[in-house]
Amino acid sequence: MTDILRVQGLRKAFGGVVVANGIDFSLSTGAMHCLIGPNGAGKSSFFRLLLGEHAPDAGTIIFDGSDITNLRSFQRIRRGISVKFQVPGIFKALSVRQNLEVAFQDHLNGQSLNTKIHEMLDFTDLHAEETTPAGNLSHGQQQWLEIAMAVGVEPKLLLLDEPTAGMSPDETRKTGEMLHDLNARGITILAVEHDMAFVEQIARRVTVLHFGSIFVEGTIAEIIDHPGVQEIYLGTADV
Amino acid sequence: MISSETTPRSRTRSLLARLEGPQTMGRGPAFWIAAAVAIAAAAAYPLTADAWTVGNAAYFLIWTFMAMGLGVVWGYAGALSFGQTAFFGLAGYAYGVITLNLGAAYGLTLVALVLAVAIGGLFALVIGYFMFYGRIQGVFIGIVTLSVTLVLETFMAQTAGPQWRIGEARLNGFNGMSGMPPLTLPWVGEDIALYPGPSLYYLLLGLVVICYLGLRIMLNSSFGNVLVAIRENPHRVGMLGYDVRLYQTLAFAIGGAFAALSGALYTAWGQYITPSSMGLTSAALPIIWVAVGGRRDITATLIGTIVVLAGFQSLTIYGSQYALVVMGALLLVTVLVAPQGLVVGAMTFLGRIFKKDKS
Amino acid sequence: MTRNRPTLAGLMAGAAMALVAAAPAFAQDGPIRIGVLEDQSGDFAAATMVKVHAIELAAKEINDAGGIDGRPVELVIYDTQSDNRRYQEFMRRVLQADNVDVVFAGFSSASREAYRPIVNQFDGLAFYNNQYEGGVCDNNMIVTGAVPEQQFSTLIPWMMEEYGPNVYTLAADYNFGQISAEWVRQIVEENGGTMVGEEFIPLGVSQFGQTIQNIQATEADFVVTLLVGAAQASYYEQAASANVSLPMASSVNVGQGYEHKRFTPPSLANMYVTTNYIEEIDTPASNDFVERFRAMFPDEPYINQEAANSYIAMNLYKQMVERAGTTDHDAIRSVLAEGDVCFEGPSGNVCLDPKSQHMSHTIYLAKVNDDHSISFPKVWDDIKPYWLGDAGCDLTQNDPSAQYTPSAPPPAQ
Amino acid sequence: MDLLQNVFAMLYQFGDTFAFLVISCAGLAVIFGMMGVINLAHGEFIMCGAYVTASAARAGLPLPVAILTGALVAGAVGMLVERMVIRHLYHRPLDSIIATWGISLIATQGVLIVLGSTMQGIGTPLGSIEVGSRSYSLYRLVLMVCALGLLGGLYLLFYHSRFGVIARATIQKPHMAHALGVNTGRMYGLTFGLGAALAGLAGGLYAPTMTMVPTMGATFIVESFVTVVVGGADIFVGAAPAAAILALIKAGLTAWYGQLFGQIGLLVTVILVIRILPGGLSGWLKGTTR
Repeated sequence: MTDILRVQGLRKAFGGVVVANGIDFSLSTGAMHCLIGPNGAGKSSFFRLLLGEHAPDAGTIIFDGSDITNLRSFQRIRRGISVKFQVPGIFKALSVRQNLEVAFQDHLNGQSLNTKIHEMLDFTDLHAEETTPAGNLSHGQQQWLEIAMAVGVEPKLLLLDEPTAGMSPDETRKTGEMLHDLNARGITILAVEHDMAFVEQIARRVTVLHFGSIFVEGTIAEIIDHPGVQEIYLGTADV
Repeated sequence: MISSETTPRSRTRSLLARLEGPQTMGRGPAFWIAAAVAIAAAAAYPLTADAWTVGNAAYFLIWTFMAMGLGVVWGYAGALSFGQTAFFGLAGYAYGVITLNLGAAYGLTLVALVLAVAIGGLFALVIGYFMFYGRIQGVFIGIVTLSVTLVLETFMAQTAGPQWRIGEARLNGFNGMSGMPPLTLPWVGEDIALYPGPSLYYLLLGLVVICYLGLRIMLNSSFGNVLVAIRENPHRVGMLGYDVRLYQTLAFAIGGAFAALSGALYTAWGQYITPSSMGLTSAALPIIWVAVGGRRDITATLIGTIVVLAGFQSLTIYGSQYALVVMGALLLVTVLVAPQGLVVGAMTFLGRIFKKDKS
Repeated sequence: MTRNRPTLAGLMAGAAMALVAAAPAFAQDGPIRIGVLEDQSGDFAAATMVKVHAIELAAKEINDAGGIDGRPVELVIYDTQSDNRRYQEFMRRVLQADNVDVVFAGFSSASREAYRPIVNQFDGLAFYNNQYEGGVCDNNMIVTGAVPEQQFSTLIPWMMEEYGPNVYTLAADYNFGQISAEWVRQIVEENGGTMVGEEFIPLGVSQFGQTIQNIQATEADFVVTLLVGAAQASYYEQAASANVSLPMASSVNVGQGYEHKRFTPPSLANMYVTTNYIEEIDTPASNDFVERFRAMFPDEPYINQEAANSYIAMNLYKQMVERAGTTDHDAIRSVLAEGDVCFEGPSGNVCLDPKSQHMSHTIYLAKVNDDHSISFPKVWDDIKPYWLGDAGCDLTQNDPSAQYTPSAPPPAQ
Repeated sequence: MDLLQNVFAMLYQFGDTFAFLVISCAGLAVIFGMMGVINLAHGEFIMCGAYVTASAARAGLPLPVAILTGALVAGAVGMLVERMVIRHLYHRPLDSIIATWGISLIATQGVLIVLGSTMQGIGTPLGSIEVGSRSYSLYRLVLMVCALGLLGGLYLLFYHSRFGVIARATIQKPHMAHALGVNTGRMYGLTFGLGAALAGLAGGLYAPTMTMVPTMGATFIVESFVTVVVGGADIFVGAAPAAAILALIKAGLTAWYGQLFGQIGLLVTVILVIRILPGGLSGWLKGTTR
């Protein structure tokens, strides 16, 4: 299997704080992968570097066979990376439908846009809320709406930053099912997650970040049993 | 945005469909009948009013372009520009310089008008590029634009000397440039000079209607969708693959071109333009019109601007020295009681009553 | 000017236009309507409120004495808020909607230039009752304020004789300041003096540390201060506290903004101003004027030269209408062209010059003493506004409706 | 001797401009820099302080007491305004611009109607000193000392007093502060009042040197905003160096090219600083330009 994403020697420091300390990381096409690590391990910074919100001090990012290290965020998105943030990144004053329109209108129009919107309303079960301002949705619904916006553009790689934060157990389980569904459609998924139960539900492989470097990578079982991982979490349990 | 298989007719239809949409208040036959009645009333107005009132109404219409432009930049794209007057003033001076050099024959004043708007819009494009591609955000946009307009004002105010001339046109410093011809339509026999009065009024009314409908189409198009999305959450828009800076710059340039249209028309109207039209007080006025009317809706901006202009003028006529106090109080009341704007508040209220009646 | 062209507006609104033209014809027995556009709020209010009061006083006196040619005077007053746009709006209003016979309008030169195209368009008649930088050659304007040649050809030679030939000019950086500075330069050179410094200050500047130092670095014998506006007036306080003890010469202070009353002594001490009127002038005519003024407006802070000008202008207009027998503008202008329209007013005898439609003045040299009282070391009688006429402006022959300056004079005939 | 005299002259000009910028921007820096409220009525608080100071001084109070009275009255008015208007607008920063502009209109015109178009000044105290052949206003040297004192005082207040610590905590993390039992509403009110009082202080300090008119605040406002913006969000890290740099630019341009270039240079500087350092000087100095 080819790698959709390959990161080599990625380094970034803010003043004296090193948030990425020579990360080497690769993700095979079609994977469903989780990124974990204690607070301040550099997970969010890693996402920002992937998305082009921070420029790395050193290293390269190869996506889908081409070097995207120097591309701007929107250009990376156009190449097929999509993202869902921890805090729902939706347009609260706009209706659910408008949110979806904005997300898809760039590559669809007319009837095909309409079809896509309906498909996504089905997917998120938000038909009844089509004209509701997105800010009035429940927290879980907002998260789903954003996932719909993120996947409706048919990305090759979907980045998820704590997709289940603040969700009820029921919503969490439903979200997991959605992700499996998307993965089955061929979207590679990379998620940052804290909830280990959820990680177990979705991830086939897990990478642990610590102090801006990759600490260990393996299957979920391997990670749970790894003594170093427990130490990292316990050692910083007071954070 | 429109796929290749569409015929010209369906393209027109889909453009017209954009006259309504989530970005603009008012839809359905009731709204359009009301709009048609309003336009018809505005068109019939000169038949009943005296020459001064008509000329004065034309004067109010002149300002609505700047207000609608600011509505796009601030209300829709979410960037509060405090310096629309920079583009207004630049275009005003451009109109003066061009017409004083070229004269008013052969409809050259109309060419001057177009050139002035282009110059103002281009300058806005440059400033917009400078700001948005320089990652300037939020209140800092207001401060940069205000600085730009104040620099222009300070500079123009000291150009009184005879060395400050462009061709035939003397800039004439703080006292302002005058003597430029009004808009002139080429006509068989003799050209028609559009002094403030019914003919200028009709020309402006036509322009307002065209610009208003054009803006409705633009705001409900995919471009407008992205603008409001940027206002709500620019970060997310970038993460959907849009170049946010480009959209903001374009919106800013459009807003600037509208301000420039007001500026050139104002100069033609009064045959006079002065640096103080770029000063602090002038710069604040468009913000007030737009805020009081309602910035999030182009219809409210349009109506609000005319109401506020007319209201403030009558306050000055009848309220004498209390006018400014009342204006200040009105602003406070708007912000505290109807933060969406008085016109939007009223329209929402009317809409609710209307719906109740129906059901 | 293009105002003689037929316009579509003119054709369509012909009725209204005809009203303006015909107004004098059928209103012959009605009141004479006078438009008053002055700044009663905003930046200039301090100096201009009194102009409105002076016009009201004149109107009351004229009406008490039976009106103009038997017709009462009616004032149409608008507050222009120190805003050029209001001048444009209201000048149209008084000419088009209120159908006034004459307008008294404007403080700043910018406001005058804002409304002048409109007066021209409707062929109205406007009195501008302010001292200003001079040079307006326009048939539709009558100017009663003093102009630079009247104020500087008297002031500068006197100062040079008294204090020495080295002159430093400090002027507001706009038309009035720049043109006045040009006059000062010219007169200093004609009289064999030297300009040791010339500095222009943008409007609105209120901090003068560097300027004060520049002045101290020269050998100036006196400073010509042509500063305008409340912000720039802070110069005097700052200069005094830095002990710049040079005499000052000005055409603009005291006479309109009564700075000697507002600032704490002795910041204005040793300032010499040429003005055509201030309330301290101790002549029977002046004292009588002040008494009548205060009787009607007891709280008036100060009666300045613009108040006197406005009062005089009302009376000049009355005289011209009565001699013409009509308010028709052409008839009034032909009375003016006779060259003997004069008035013995609070400031002495004044006459209108037919060529430029400006006014001659008695020029008083006012000296501000240490306690900010005023004394008058010198008075010049009958100083004429000669420059425009000499330069080639002759409104009895043609009407260029333009403003000229010494460096941009009228084109040679 | 000539050299010394020139050096002193340059230092004096720099110090004079520096003092003006620091004193006039302090109130705005607290309100805008800390609370994020763009206070367009800043100039009117300055005018309020100046008017009260002048009236108090004429009523016989010694000048320093009169200036303090001016600051206190402006502060009280500020708290009142915060209570009635600003409090409702913390989540709508753009609306607060409009509201404060409304307040500014009412204040300027209201004062004109009630108190007339001008007020008699109180004269600059202390006279002048001679350095070489030139003389300088002693009071303006006092103003420079006041500017430094003001910076020091604010630093102590915000970093070494209970009020300052709570105020900073409240404004940075209002929910946390609220949870810890801080009366956040009162803290906002006090902070706004402090900003208004500082503006009043500026008015009081400059009242003896300026023309007293209702629109006098307008001459301060552009300079204050420029300083605060160039300084960035953290007033202590940013405002003082910003004032120093701007004073250098303005005094230099004014000395060599005249007042016009001084004015224009100031505005162009602010445009460039915002473009190059979006976080202002403080953001840059802290190395966390976001």
